[in-house]
Amino acid sequence: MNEDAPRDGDGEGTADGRTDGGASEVGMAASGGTAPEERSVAGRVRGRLAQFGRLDLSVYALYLLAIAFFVFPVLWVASASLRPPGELFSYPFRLLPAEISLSAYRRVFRAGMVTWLFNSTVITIVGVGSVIAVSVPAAYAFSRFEFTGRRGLLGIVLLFQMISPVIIIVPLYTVMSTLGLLRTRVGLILLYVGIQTPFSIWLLKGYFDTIPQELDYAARIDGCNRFQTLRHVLLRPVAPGIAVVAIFNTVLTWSEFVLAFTVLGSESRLHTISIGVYKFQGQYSNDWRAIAAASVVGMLPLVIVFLGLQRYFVKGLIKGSLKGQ
Amino acid sequence: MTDSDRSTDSHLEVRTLDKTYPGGLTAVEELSLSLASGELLVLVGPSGCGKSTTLRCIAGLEEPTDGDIRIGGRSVLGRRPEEREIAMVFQNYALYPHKTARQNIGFGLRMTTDLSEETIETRVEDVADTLGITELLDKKPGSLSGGQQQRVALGRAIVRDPSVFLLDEPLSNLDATLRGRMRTEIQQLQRDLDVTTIYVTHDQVEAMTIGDRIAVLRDGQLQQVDTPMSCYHEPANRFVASFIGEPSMNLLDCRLGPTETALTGTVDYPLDDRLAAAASEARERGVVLGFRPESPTLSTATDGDDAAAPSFTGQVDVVEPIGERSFVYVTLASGPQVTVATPGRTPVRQGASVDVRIPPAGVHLFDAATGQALVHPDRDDQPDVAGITTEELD
Amino acid sequence: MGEAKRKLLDHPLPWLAPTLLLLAVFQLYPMLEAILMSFTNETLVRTGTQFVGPEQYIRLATDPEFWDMLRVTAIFAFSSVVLHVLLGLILALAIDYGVRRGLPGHLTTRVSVLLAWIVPGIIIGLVWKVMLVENQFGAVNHFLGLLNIGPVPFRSDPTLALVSTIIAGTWRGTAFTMIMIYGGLQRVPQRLYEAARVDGAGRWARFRHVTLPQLKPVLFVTTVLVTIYSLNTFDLIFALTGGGPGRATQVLALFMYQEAFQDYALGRGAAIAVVMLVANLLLTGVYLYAFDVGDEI
Amino acid sequence: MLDGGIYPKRREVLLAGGAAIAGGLAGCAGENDGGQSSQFDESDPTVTHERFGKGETSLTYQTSTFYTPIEAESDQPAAAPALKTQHEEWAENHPDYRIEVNYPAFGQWKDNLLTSAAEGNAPDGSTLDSKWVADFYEYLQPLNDHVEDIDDFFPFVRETAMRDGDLLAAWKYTGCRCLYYRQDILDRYNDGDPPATWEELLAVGQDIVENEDMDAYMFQSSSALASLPYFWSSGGELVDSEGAPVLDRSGNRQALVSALQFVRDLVDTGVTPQRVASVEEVEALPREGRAGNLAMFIGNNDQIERNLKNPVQQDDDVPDDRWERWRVAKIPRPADGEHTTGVGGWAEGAFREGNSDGAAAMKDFIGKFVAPEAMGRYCEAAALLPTRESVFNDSDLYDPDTPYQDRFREFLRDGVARPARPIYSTIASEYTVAIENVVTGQSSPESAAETMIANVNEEYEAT
Repeated sequence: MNEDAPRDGDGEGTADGRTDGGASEVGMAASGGTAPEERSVAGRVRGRLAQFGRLDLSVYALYLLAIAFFVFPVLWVASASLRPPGELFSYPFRLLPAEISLSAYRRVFRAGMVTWLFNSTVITIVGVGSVIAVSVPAAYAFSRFEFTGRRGLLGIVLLFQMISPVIIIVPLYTVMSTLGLLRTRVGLILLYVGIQTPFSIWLLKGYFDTIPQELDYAARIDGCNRFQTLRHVLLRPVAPGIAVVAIFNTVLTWSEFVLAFTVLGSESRLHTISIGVYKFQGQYSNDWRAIAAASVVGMLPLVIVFLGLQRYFVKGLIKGSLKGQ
Repeated sequence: MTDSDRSTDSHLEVRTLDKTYPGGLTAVEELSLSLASGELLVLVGPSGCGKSTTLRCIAGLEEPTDGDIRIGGRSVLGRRPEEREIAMVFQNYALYPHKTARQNIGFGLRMTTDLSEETIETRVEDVADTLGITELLDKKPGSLSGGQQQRVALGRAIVRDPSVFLLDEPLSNLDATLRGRMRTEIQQLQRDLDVTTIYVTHDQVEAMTIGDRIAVLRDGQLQQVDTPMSCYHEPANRFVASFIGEPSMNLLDCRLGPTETALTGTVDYPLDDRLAAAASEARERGVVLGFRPESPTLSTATDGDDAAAPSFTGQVDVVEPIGERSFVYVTLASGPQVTVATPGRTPVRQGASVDVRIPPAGVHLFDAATGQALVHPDRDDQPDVAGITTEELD
Repeated sequence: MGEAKRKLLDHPLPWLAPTLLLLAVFQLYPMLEAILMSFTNETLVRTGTQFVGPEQYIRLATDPEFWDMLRVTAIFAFSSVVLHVLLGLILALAIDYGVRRGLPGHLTTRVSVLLAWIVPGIIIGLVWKVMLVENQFGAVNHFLGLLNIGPVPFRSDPTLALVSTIIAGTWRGTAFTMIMIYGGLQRVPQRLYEAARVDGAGRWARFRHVTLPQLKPVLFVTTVLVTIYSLNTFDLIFALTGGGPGRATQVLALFMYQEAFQDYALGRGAAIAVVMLVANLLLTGVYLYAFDVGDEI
Repeated sequence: MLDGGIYPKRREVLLAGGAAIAGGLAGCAGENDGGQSSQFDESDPTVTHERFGKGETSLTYQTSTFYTPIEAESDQPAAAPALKTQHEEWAENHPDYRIEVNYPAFGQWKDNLLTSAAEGNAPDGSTLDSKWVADFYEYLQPLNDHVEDIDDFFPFVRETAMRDGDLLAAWKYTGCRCLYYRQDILDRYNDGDPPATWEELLAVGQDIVENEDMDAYMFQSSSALASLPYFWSSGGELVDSEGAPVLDRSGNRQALVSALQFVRDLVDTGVTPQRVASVEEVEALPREGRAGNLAMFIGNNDQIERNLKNPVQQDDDVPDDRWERWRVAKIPRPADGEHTTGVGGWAEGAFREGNSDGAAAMKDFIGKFVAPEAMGRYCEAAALLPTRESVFNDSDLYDPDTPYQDRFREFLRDGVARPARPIYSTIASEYTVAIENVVTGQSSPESAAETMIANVNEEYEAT
């Protein structure tokens, strides 16, 4: 964009960085010193630069606002969790703890945090794995088979995405009870798979659709049956989609509360992080420090995993799925 | 290789093939083809004409609704692709993106044979050597150029030593220069391997240059199967006439005049006996007058009248110089626009009035209703300018 | 064996069977059961369920509190959807702008927003609850106090309580819309912008005539999902206000849960569930019509 | 036939998942040093947070961290040793049994317990809020053979805990609500006297709000028991002897409207801030009191010890005797009304059916909570009030040195127990909704009362 500014004569064209497109990609690599360079031609294009600056400034302001809005609660929880007893609700208000205390964490771990972490981890890993194991073949079928009622069936599957599990929680409870799945992890996992599959199928089908059918043909000519085609040929190209689905479902599963609470009931050995946190709302008072500490511990694994993978998540989302023409 | 008798010991035979999709769409209808061993047949037609469907039926990727497909004299219906001894190359190459070129080429052997790793390795390397891609073997498709990918795709096809080779628009993803080179290479390879080949393309120029014979397909129906020259000079019908040849044949809708010695309509064209006899077959239905852009001559209106051929006045719309020749688009006074090929340094200018002289020796007549050819010019009389020299232009 | 297996694999059923089975057991059957149950007086604590016809629905329709809750739910869902999509769109555009301009900070922003998304809903409810405590112990009121505002009754004022739940919900959900829309923006072909510029379109015109139409499918899906999500929000409100003060933030999902699991009136809960179900489907239909996306999805 | 297809994959996944879960269960069990193995060493303590006793056969029991016998885990550490002694005694008498203890999430404890009881999956025993007892009559097992001298319980205890001569719950302690006030503030505005009537409260409250930088009076609007005295003191009754709600009878309706009108007046005059509608924690009000924000509030009798005396003494910023500024008084009443207070407390119940040894062991465990010695020991330590007359009067068993015990005994005489009827749950939740609606101005007292009456009656008719 640096060279663009003087060259481009159409008045307002470059005012929008959006449109710089390819040029800005190139400019970006060498950028960093964008602003000074622009200023060097300020004489001629002062008006436009003022606009540049204004837009940049407002975008920066937006960034700051967004970061403050979105990060503050998380940091505040962290700060609350590190306080000694009594300091959280002492007066005057303190943003940061006067002294660091790990007593809330000790309490949380004594109360069964290891169990909750373990349960959440098992349920998430097995659950997400199962979602993928179920939805990949289904998405493949919807993408690759021509059969009567395919569109209709896909529509029906998607329709289930419109049904929130909260709505059917009462009969679900009966179903789980009948199947003997109440108070079991398997039951909860199966339930999650049943509920999260439609959206996963829909996402994955989008990825399958981006893979040319010729790849399937080539594989068949090379002697693959459909299963082998999926395994040897298609699985790798849809891997970004699988990653997106995995991350999506991990977030959903890890943080799910209502179903876990309903299915697992009072079986505290099976409780997950969400339930664990909730348990610190006590008989006479809420143990806010413990809630904060449990929240931090509960979020941490997901935050770490997510910070590591968010790049792939975003990339995967960009890569396929929704038709953007 | 125009000897039609080779079809008697045909290696690949398609008999009255029908393919109708569940939705009711008929992709291919009553299609019959017969290829001699080692022959290269080009299946050509506009997109959606059913050529790729035909190819996929032969490959076993789709089941025909009716008809038979025989390879080496035996029906292959119901057999799986890998059992048909065929290999296929796709328009977009369909290379497995996560496998190296080596793995791509060897994959089929690994899946279908019990060959040892070493044998597979040797065969892959032999093929790579043939195609000159040895140094690319450990790269993945993503880091290969279009031409290199094309070669890997070919390698994947020939490593299995197929008895029938199916190429589906193999060149259309390449740029013009590369296309010309690859075309020659494929031709060369096909001859060397002496493998029966069906080559699908929508590009008639490609079809003309590469095929031993070409089969022209339209709306799922076979129009003509013949050598490229025959298709060009003796198109079986109006569609083939307009499809083969660049620029297309001029086609003017006429009727047979009351005296049956002249056509009337968009142009009034006197007929000699030979033409009149042919035209009389379609006297009720109307006649289409066709001539290749190469056959007429142009003269400026002020030139003296040469009575050897009927002449029509018109005005030049556009002159397209392409080097040794130019194409002149002329709107005739009676209405229709015709294309005329002239020598490169034609003096005509846009807007000039010209006479277009159409010699009877270059005239094709078609039945206006059925489209069937009524008469073709004698081959010997044709001017020796082939339309196919424009091939590099597209 | 091999041949039979291949035949089987060539049929879509084996591929779809696990999905269909799971959906039938965990979605279809419970849904039908809910509909059936809504015509009975089934309770959790008493046997002898009777078929009572549309009585539960009549009760609901004649209960003024139900209409209040419907209104609360509608306000909550509508505001949430608008805020989610608008904020998500703005953030996506800003981050996209930053990426293209090479402004530092866009990654931090993106990660911050996404961070909020992965925090479990129940934790969000509790965290906001303690942040919004209505005296100087509450973080937000403390800061407002520094500006000589407040203390603001975030949770005890009926209107503010609803606003608080909407904001907390938006805090969590914006990441989803942002990331979906950001993904959509990346797939808008550059040449369209170039073409629009050549045609003399200004920034707004380009946004209006290129960006928005190209984002339509993404916006559709996002809006549908966010709507359904908002309409059925439970954990967050449950933890943040518990439906209070009074019933000022009592959304249908909460009402249903209370009817079914606190009053043990399964039949009544089911009737509310069916109402919610119909609302979900109706809105999806409306969106389908409004966005006119039909085949693009 | 599906080898290599998707099924094996699913099966593998499920098997793997199953294995992981089985492993997980084993892991947890090991961690909780309970589980399948009952090989306890000599060195293992008899009573831990999750297990009472070391016997072969396990019984299940749910309670709150408020009642854990382990000081470090307890929300009420002072009382933990008493419970520990009690459980150790039980363990000694029942060497074949051990109790696996579960601490459910408080918010859903009752709902889960009721659901599982309805399914026949209730734990063998559980702690219960005294107000839940009526909802569990169907499932609770009689304790008569395991509790001595049932007639010794206060009448309101027997009324709630007994059905057809069967003692169904061991009501282990009680408590009452009262007015906590800052003596130093009232010295300035009411000659040191706490307000006795609503009028006085409104008057002195307005003085305080006008002159001090603090709120005058708060009560926990989410707790029915904290504000039901307004209704009772106005002469209201909730249910008749049949257990049917009688709010629509004119006197009761009038009492309800006056109670709600009083609440409205409190808010309108600014004596009570609207934000009481967001107060959920019992601890929240004393916390504000400690911070100097609040002059008067309605609290539990045990809060003087738990939320005022001890925390204030721990807080370095405040001199140690500051808690003494807090005094207790009767809850203000209407000028023409009687003083009443709500009595609550917690109970224990056995769910294990039959006469097996296991059931007996559990009933023994439950019964022990109300054995005079154990009750005295516990109530003394926890600053709570016993439910047995004999314990109350026997200073050998019960002699707490917590402040204001005499006053609490006095208040308790006017104690009204919540009706031991299933409909009470609905009444309580509708009452709090009505109070909150009035506090936040969403309804007038009259319309809030009408809505409440209609909802309660409808619920009663429906079940």
